[in-house]
Amino acid sequence: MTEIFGTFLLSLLVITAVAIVRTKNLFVAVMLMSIASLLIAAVFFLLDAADVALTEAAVGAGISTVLFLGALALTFERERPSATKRALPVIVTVIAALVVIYATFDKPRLGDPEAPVHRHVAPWYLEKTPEYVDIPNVVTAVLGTFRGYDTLGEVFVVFTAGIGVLFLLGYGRVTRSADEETEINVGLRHHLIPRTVGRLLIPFILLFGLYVQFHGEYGPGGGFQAGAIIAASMILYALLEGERHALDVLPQRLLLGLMAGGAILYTGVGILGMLLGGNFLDYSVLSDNPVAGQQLGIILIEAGVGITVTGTLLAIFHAFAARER
Amino acid sequence: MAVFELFNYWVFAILLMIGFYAVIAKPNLIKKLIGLSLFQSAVFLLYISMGRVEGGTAPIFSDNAETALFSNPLPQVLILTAIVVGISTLALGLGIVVRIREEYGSIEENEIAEIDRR
Amino acid sequence: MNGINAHLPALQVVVPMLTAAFVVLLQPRGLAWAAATAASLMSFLIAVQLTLAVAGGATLTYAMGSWPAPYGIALEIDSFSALLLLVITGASTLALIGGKASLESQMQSDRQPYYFSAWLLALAGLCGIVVAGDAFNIFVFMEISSLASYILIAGGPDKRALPAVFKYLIMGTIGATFYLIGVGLIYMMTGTLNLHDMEVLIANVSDQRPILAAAGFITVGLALKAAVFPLHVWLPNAYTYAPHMATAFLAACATKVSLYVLLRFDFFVFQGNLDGHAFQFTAYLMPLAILGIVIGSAVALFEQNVKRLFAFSSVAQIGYIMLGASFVSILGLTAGIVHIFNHALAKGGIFLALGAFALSAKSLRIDDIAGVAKRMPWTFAAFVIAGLSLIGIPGTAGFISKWYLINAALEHGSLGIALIVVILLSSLMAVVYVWRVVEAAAFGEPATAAPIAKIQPAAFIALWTVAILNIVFGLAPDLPVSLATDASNILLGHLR
Amino acid sequence: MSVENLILMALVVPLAGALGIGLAGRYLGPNARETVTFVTAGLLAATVWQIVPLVYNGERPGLVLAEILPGIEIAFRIEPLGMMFAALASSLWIVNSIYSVGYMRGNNERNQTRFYVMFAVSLAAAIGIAFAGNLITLFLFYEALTLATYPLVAHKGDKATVRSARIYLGVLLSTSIGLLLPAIIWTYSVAGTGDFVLGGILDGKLEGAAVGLLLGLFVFGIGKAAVMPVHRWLPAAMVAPTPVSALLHAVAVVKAGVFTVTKVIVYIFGIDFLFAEPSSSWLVYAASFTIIAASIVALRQKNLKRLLAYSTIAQLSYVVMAAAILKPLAEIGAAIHMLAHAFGKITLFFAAGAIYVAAKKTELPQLAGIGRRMPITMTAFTIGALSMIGVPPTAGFVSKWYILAGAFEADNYVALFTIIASTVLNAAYFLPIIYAVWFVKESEGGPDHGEAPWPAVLALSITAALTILFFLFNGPAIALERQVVEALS
Repeated sequence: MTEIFGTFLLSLLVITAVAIVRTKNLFVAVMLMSIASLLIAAVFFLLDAADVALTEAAVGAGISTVLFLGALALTFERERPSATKRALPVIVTVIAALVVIYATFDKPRLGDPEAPVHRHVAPWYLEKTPEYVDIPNVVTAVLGTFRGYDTLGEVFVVFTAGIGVLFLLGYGRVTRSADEETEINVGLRHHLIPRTVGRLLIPFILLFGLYVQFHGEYGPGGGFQAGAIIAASMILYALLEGERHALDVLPQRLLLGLMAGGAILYTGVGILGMLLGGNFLDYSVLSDNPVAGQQLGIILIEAGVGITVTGTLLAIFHAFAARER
Repeated sequence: MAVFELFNYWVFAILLMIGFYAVIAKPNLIKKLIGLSLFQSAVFLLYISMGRVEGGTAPIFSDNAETALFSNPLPQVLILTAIVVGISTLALGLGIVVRIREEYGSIEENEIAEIDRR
Repeated sequence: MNGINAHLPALQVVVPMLTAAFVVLLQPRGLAWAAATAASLMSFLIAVQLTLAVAGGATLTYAMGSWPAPYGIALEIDSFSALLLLVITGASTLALIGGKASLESQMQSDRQPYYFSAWLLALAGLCGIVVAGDAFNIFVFMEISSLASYILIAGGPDKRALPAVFKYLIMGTIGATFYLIGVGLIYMMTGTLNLHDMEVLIANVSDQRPILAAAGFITVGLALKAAVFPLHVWLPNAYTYAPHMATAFLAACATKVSLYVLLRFDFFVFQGNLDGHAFQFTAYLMPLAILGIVIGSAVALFEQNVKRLFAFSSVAQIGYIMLGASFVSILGLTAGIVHIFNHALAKGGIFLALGAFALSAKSLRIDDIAGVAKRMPWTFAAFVIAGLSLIGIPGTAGFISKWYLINAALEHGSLGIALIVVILLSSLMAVVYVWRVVEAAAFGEPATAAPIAKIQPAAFIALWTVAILNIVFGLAPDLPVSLATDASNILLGHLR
Repeated sequence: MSVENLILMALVVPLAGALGIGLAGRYLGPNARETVTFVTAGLLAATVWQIVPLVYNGERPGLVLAEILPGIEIAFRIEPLGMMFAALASSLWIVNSIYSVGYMRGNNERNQTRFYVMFAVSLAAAIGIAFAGNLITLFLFYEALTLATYPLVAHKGDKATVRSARIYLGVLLSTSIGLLLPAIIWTYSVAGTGDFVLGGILDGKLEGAAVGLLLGLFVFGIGKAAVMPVHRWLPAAMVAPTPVSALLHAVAVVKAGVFTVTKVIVYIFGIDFLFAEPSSSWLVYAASFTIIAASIVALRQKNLKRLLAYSTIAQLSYVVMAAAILKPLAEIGAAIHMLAHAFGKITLFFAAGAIYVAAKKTELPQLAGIGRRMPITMTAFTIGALSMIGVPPTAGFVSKWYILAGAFEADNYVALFTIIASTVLNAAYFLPIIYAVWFVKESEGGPDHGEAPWPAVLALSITAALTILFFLFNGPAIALERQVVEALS
């Protein structure tokens, strides 16, 4: 049953993708992109990848849509019709397609438990997680400690992007005075229904974010998802109340501090491991009991991830939103 | 049935190509970034598909089913990272597009090249 | 001290990365620069220590989080990585010291903390790629370094930097994604991400088609990032419109790190295991290398913008490295790897000097730098030394690579003779394009009254350090040559 | 002082001198600068001459400075050819410095400090070439010499000069990178070494047409020897100030070229090996052709310095031809001709420069009757010209004698014919000048002038005297060079 549903979703996905490429209206394309992300998230969920599905939904359908819209607001909504030559792209694409199809014939069947992927490293993770880390979510264990160095790198990728957007677009200079009735200042304050519903929603979203943050060891979730969700709630607040208010609550300096602070926290935990006699990012030395140390370490670094992601996404959002066209 | 067995990989190939085509054939910079996102999503699909184990569940231990068959956690971890990398690249790319719009008044590749030639 | 030494592989990456996070918080911009320079210098010292530790062919491994290798992420440092680390950290440090004055003239001061933070992230990313022993980890750090490099280039004062960097971003992301696809395919067939593990397990894969496709994706993806001809189109504009100090840094090491990954992947994982792959490696890459050499040099002959001129020269020089590697022999690989080092010295010196020239010229078009030698004789002299090294005049570092390259070609009979002709031809073209700049700078009459500026003492020191190193490593090239020989032995050792 | 230190001194002194000249020129003024030049030149000559007796007594002192790559060293070994070249260049530098002072001040040239600095650097490079113990070391200094002389050639800095300098650098660099470097690498890969060994290192390693090909790569790769068709740089170099043309383009640079060719023939190939290998016989023809062709071109020149340049091209090929005869007497002749031609040609250039300083005249027709106004200069010029033709009692006669003797020994009639024909041609272009200078009446309305400044006159008198003296006292030099061939048999 799930196979058929999955096939259906994937077919929808392909159709959506074609529509995305064909439409000339960028706004439509962005919206379709958001739908495509949701479809992918659903497929991921069907493929037993709950964490990834949650992330894709929050990041792909949520944050990236917001960013696209922010950018569209500062640029143009429609693509210009153009008479570019299509021959080369088509040829290149076809060649790449042939390579992929050539490779596919030998791929192990989908879901084959005997496939090499499942026989080398993966069983070790499943087997050793209870012993070394003792948390239910193996994905979090792999992410947080076995491959914690990748995750550290990832935090710095996010941080780099934040630095980059701030460098390019500045702090989002809110130049007009606070009294002026511009969209940046007032947001949707004069629209009753969105405002009421939104205000009601924000605490729940925040709460959900915190849940995802701290429940990551037990169920799907963790710093990235939580960061994205918390950032989403603040973005909603900014949309409702206007940029200025949002910035009053979380000023840019603070966001910058969050960006750097989370990354520093994560690296700091790693260095602490080093100082206490382990290798970099070795959490087992953090406590007398290695397993407790691992758990403590994962909580700390997940917090670091969440802080940086929240700070960076908000900083990026403000950089786009507060920029005047 | 072979169709179902490899369908995910074929969708991966198709999505990859659609995204790739948009990146290299579309002159609109935002469209290029949309294409790039699709292109990356295809790769996510590849990884997650290979991590799937038939009859398995998400790799989260629960109290009652210690012996359950789990899907492979590693590709999921990798893709979590890759998704975040993707959004980071996207954010930076959009930032650049906004700056290009401010400097050139256009986000069409050919028009920008035209302005530069002057 | 022994305790710290054991952690050096991790610190190589962590020091610049952590400093990057602190640097954005340092608003007084002088402090940001100072912190960045200090961190970069420290990375350099770590690289020196690591080089001493692996000299003679040893390999250092470091288990991140103390998890054993195929399960956790391992760092791995051998002579090849050490050479790259020296180049990266050295280039970064000297560019930071030498480029500060030129950056002040190219960027508002309130943006600089971000810039230096991005600089350190690029440094950390590049180091991270080099020390990584895990295919996916390489991807993560490749993205850090790429995103940071985009920022470094986008900081250029000319608006053309923006489309240039956008093109780089698109092509770089495609390259990285191709790499990711390739890694995914290998992972699918072997179940591991560790490079050594892959090498062992891939031999057991009966059907080679996904592996072959993976080899294709990885090679093309990395070649895109390394600007191997004809995938170099992003490079000239990106280098031209970046701030001068960033050009000096990136031109010295950025593309080479991708080449490093390409070689490492290919020799560690593919060549020993795929039938006929060594032959294909030669058959595909050698023509591209030659085309890159010839066309890159030829375009440089006619280029009017000096930075673009040397950017195209970089395309040619990448061709040299590829050519050396495509011989798949000790001498050839040594030539290529030594050239990674020597070209960094030559090109880094040239771009540092150009950055100084820019202070005293209206622009870096060839007509505008006329007579700059009279205003900045010492800078000019250093530029000439670096230029001679680029050409490959004996007594300079560039000569050593040419010597090895020609010797490697001689092993190949009549094909070798033809290759030597190509190498010499492009050296002659290098004479012409370097001398166009030299002549304009030395004997041209400035069209308009150019601003008179003196080179800053720091820039002077950095520039002359590079110039002198160009000569030192031309006369006593023991360090790069022995590292490169060890490196090629290591690479070829995987062919069995 | 140990001989190793002397070798090092000979390299370091001019470089340190260059630094000193630069500093003195910047902070102390022209007099101090020129004093430093003289001190440096004197010190260098003193150093070099201290080594001469050792080499004369059969020692072959050497020194390994650094090992660049395994088997590839920066090493020096002094043998008679190089000793002579070094002694010649360093001694004439003193004379040339005297002349330079007169010329540069007399002409109010710009950038004089750069001129003296680069001159000293060029000398260091020339000494390095002379003492080089293997091909790589030689190549290193060969390129250094090219680059160091470039600013001297481009000294004037105007468009035409820069264009000529571009030809100069272009020809020399492209031949050396495009031909000489592959030849060197080929040699190393075949013989495993590039050391200069008496009797050669290629015997048995290479045979047939490859020998001729390698010889060709060497001869045309050494552009400084100006064998046609790679001679174009030499006339182009005449845009330089005359002291440069005199010392560098009559002595140091061009002699470095033919010196290298001779050294390659004697110490890399070995003359017996080459003589037995018919594919190398083309070199005599190429050199002969260059001699005749350059002499004919010289006949048609109207500009004095260009005429001298073409004469130099012809005379250089004398050395190449003599070396290519591959007989002991001819090799001695080749070595001696380097000396003899140096004395004569530097005198001629000094005279040409003196004429320019005193009268601003450069073209041949303007020279009628100038002998009355500048008797000392023109006497020296006459002596130089006679030496070029090979008339006794001048130095040119001695070397021609040996080359002829060698040609007889080898039964090489091409060489014999060439020598006779070129003597006639030399006479045909020098004698009319001498006649016009002394016996034709000066045209009306020319500037009223006397001799050039005294340092210039002093310098050219010295070299003219040397040209004559060498005819009388050439014994030691010949004895020194005889060692090269005697050790062979």
